[in-house]
Amino acid sequence: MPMKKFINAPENLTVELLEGFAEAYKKQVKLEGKTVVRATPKSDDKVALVTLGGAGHEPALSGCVGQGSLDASVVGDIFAAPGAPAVVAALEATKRDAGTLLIILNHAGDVLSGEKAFNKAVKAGINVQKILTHEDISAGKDAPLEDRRGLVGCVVLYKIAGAAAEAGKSLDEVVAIAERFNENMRTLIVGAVPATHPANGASLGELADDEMEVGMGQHGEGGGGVMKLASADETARIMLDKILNTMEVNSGDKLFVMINGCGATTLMEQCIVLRAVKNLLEAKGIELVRSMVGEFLTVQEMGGFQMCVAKMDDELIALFDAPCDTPAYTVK
Amino acid sequence: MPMKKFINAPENLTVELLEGFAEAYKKQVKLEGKTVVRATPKSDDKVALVTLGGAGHEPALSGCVGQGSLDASVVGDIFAAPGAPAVVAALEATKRDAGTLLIILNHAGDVLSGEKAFNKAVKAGINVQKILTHEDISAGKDAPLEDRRGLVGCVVLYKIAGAAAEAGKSLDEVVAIAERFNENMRTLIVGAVPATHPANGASLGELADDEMEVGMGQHGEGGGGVMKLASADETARIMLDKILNTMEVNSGDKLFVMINGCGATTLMEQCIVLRAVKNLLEAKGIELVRSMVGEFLTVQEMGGFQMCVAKMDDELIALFDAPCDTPAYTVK
Amino acid sequence: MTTGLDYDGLASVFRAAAANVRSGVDRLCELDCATGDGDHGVAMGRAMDALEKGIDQCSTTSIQTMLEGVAESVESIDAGSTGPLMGSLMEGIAESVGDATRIDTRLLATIFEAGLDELLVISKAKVGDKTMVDALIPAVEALKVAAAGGESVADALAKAADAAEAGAEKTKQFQARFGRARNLGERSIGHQDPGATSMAMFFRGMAEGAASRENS
Amino acid sequence: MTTGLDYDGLASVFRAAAANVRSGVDRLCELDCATGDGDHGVAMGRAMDALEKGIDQCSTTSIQTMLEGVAESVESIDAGSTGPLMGSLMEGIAESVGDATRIDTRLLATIFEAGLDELLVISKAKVGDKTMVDALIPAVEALKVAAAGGESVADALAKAADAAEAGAEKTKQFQARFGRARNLGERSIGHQDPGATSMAMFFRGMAEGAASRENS
Ligand SMILES: Nc1ncnc2c1ncn2[C@@H]1O[C@H](COP(=O)(O)OP(=O)(O)O)[C@@H](O)[C@H]1O
Ligand SMILES: Nc1ncnc2c1ncn2[C@@H]1O[C@H](COP(=O)(O)OP(=O)(O)O)[C@@H](O)[C@H]1O
Ligand SMILES: [Mg+2]
Ligand SMILES: [Mg+2]
Ligand SMILES: [Mg+2]
Ligand SMILES: [Mg+2]
Repeated sequence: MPMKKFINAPENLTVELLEGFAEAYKKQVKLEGKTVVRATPKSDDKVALVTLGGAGHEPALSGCVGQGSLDASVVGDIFAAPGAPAVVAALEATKRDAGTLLIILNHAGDVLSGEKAFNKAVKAGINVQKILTHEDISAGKDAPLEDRRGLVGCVVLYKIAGAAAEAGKSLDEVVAIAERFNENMRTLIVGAVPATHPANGASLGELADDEMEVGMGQHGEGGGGVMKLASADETARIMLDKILNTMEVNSGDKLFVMINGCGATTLMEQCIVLRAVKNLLEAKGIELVRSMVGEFLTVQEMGGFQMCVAKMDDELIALFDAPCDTPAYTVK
Repeated sequence: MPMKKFINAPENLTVELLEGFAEAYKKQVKLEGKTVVRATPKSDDKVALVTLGGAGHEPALSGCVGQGSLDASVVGDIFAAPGAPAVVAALEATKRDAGTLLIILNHAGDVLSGEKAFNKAVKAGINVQKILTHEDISAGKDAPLEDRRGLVGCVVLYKIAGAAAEAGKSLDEVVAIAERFNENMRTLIVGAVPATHPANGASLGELADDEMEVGMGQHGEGGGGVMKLASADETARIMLDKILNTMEVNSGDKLFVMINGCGATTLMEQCIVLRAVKNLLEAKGIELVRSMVGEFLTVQEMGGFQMCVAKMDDELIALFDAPCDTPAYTVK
Repeated sequence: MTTGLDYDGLASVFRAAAANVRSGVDRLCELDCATGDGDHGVAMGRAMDALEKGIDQCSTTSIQTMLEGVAESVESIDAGSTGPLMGSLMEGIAESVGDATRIDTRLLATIFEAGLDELLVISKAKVGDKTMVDALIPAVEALKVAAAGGESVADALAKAADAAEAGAEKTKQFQARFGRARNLGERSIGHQDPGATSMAMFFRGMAEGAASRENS
Repeated sequence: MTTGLDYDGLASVFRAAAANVRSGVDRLCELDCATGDGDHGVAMGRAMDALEKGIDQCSTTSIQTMLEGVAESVESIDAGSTGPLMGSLMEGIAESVGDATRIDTRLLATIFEAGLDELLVISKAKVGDKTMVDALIPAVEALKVAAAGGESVADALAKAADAAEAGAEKTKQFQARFGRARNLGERSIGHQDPGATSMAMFFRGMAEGAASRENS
């Protein structure tokens, strides 16, 4: 089947997307080359947050640029990390005494570019620290780091670290908070309908008409368990159980839960899943203290969702509640 | 192909969806029966805004409830208007001296229920006025009212009228502003991939693998022109031309443009389309003064988008820019 | 032979109508798929459930109270066009029945005419517009003729059902001017209107209910 | 027979490598479809474009300046893993070439070894991990042996290409430990690694370029 997407020449996808994105959200962001930065930069005495990653996951990652979250998102190409020089340039541009936190998602290309850029920035005397998100638990709790991919949890981490930076915390403090949330969070993806690569029409993954995969990679790389399609309640239970099995959660604990639609799965379904999660947690005496539902990190028109769960403490909750103003998420 | 949706028993769809929705957005909204109302009601001296409509279009219509927009959204069932009594009850509940504006979208069931409820409310002595949105131009500029359906423009009208109400304007003033925007706006839908009815798995509409329909109805009722799939730039040009043909727009005028994804069409594509619109307008010397891009009113996982264009004046722009806090759209 | 329907008689005739409509839910959805959004069977099924709920929940033996309850219940369903239309029909019927304890053919014609009038307040459809009105108007006409001729309720309803079915059949030739089918324009010609079809089934069910009562 | 490659010779050998890799873009994408995300051909195509752009844009006749430009250009592509890996390889080469005006077999072995070392700083892969390193390490070894044996640049590169191809072939037996293929676990066995394959094509192209220069 031919691709049914509204695009122009595939080689211009990323640039055209970014131009339209910057126009649509010009109150919040602007474009510098292929790097999305805040329309109104943060003051120099506050820690800057920089991230990098491929396009095709809109609104993420660039949708998290804005007041109370990221300062810069260095964009590569569709599903492809940017080269290190662009990341170094972004770190140069946001350079400040307060320091910069570089947030890297655990995907091969992102890590290679990110680490390379980090090393160069350090050599160039920039005050920068880095953090690697790796909350995918599809490979199990004790899987080696390489198997724990960075998924949608980064969106929440940006927001929490961003709020800490906005509050004037030092780089070390921002890093400590980001690391705490990073260690607290877990994500699992269920896929039901594979996406289409927008540049060449290739189908990303394969699933039979009655199958879903719990633990599917972000781009359908697989690695999870293929099973028969289940109801919303049953799917929520399977995923929540797997996630809670990797955490120490006790009655009375407070959990954040995000249901992130991958593209074609409707907000209707996401809400029905959140309801199921709430009921399951309630039965265990665990408080669903905050939640996010919607499309934050998509994979084109993939059917499925990511469930991200994190243990919260009062400081993390306060940072989560702090105002922010980004294309993907605004808190008044 | 079996339906690949994460749902439970189809007969519980709407109720479960609303429960999850109210949980996800509890800072902004709460549930009263099947009516979504503001978590913190507006003060009594301000005009209230009430709307009604079927579910399955999330985040709309209930996603527009909150500060600076709607006060209540009376929800029916999937794609089915609520009965009149629930609408009357919502009008009773929001009753106030300042008065209430009932906003009805031009769809058979909504109009029948809405008018009936309106008549009963008037008989019961409630100070209420009504407005009918009907911005679909797929049937042509001079088509009878019945052919001009109410599409995504309602989302913007809620926001503008809501800002006027929040500013303390009288009911007559709010109605006048809403009517002005209502007359100014035009919408056209292009469909490429039909949606699946979530309760029964039926496909809503039919399109060949290389076809799209410009002027497709909100639920695939059809009535537009089926044509070969076109590029983003070409599709934008076709739709914008059709829309501008029904308006009096001159060089120097200021236009609002919304690109609303129907479900499966990605934000990437929506941004690319907005870019195309901006370039087309620029060539005509028309200013793209404000825009909205994203999924505001969806039809499940339908592929396609709505293009809504409205001529703006300074007052409408200021009202559009005013703060609001709703699940679907927040302005800080 | 008793003349007309008492409280129980009216209730059982309505239940028979509900049963007959319910037997056609799938067919009604299929008809609505062709010209609308495929849910008319679901909507009518809900309307019939609501109708019976209205009867079940009536705690008096007053026909008027029962009909008011039915009207309110039918009106309250969330079912697109069908709720307000069928709700208005039942409202008009309830408002015009007065304190009657027995409904003869003359009163039957009167209350259905009042129901039709109430429906037309919101419907705005005329005969030939390819809506449920295309079945309802001939059915009401038939009731009036039967009342003038002094026929029994069962006979009157049988003739109303015949007329409604003929009206529904004719909608195939029409181009839709209301509801979702309208947007199809000429493409709607050739398809039978789901609303007219369910209206005919409603009358056929009432007729069968009345006949089996008279024969029992 | 000249000993080694001067500025133009090196440029033409690199261009031949780029041409050879480009001829395999579709095959590389197919290989990456099996174990990754299907874009390695696109990524290597971009890397080769960048390599040639680096050569084109060099305005001096200094080999070092040309190589630095190539490294910067390759590193700058937005192409997932390939950009940083190929970029590091070229960086190591550029940094170790010094002010040489001619590259003999010994220097060739030295700079490729430095390139490998630079790549390994970020790669962390070992032989047997099913990556481009499985082709690159044997190729560099072959260059070193050839240098010790006093062979010509063309002969050395031919042997390096043979070794790289053998290394790429062997990746079929391995389970992936890096890149996207890693998540496939045992399912990755049986498939040839795209990165190792493109690396072998790169050496084969260089060898052919050097041979045709020697014969001309
Ligand atoms: N204005 C109207 N007057 C009379 N009948 C109407 C009108 N609009 C729609 N109908 C009837 O309603 C039927 C469709 O009902 P239904 O499918 O339940 O509603 P919806 O169109 O909201 O999905 C049509 O077949 C037609 O008979
Ligand atoms: N850490 C690594 N070290 C060496 N080579 C690697 C590493 N990670 C990936 N590769 C190579 O990269 C190739 C995939 O390249 P490419 O498809 O361009 O990148 P991506 O995985 O980002 O899509 C793999 O076949 C492998 O040879
Ligand atoms: Mg890739
Ligand atoms: Mg309907
Ligand atoms: Mg219908
Ligand atoms: Mg790849």
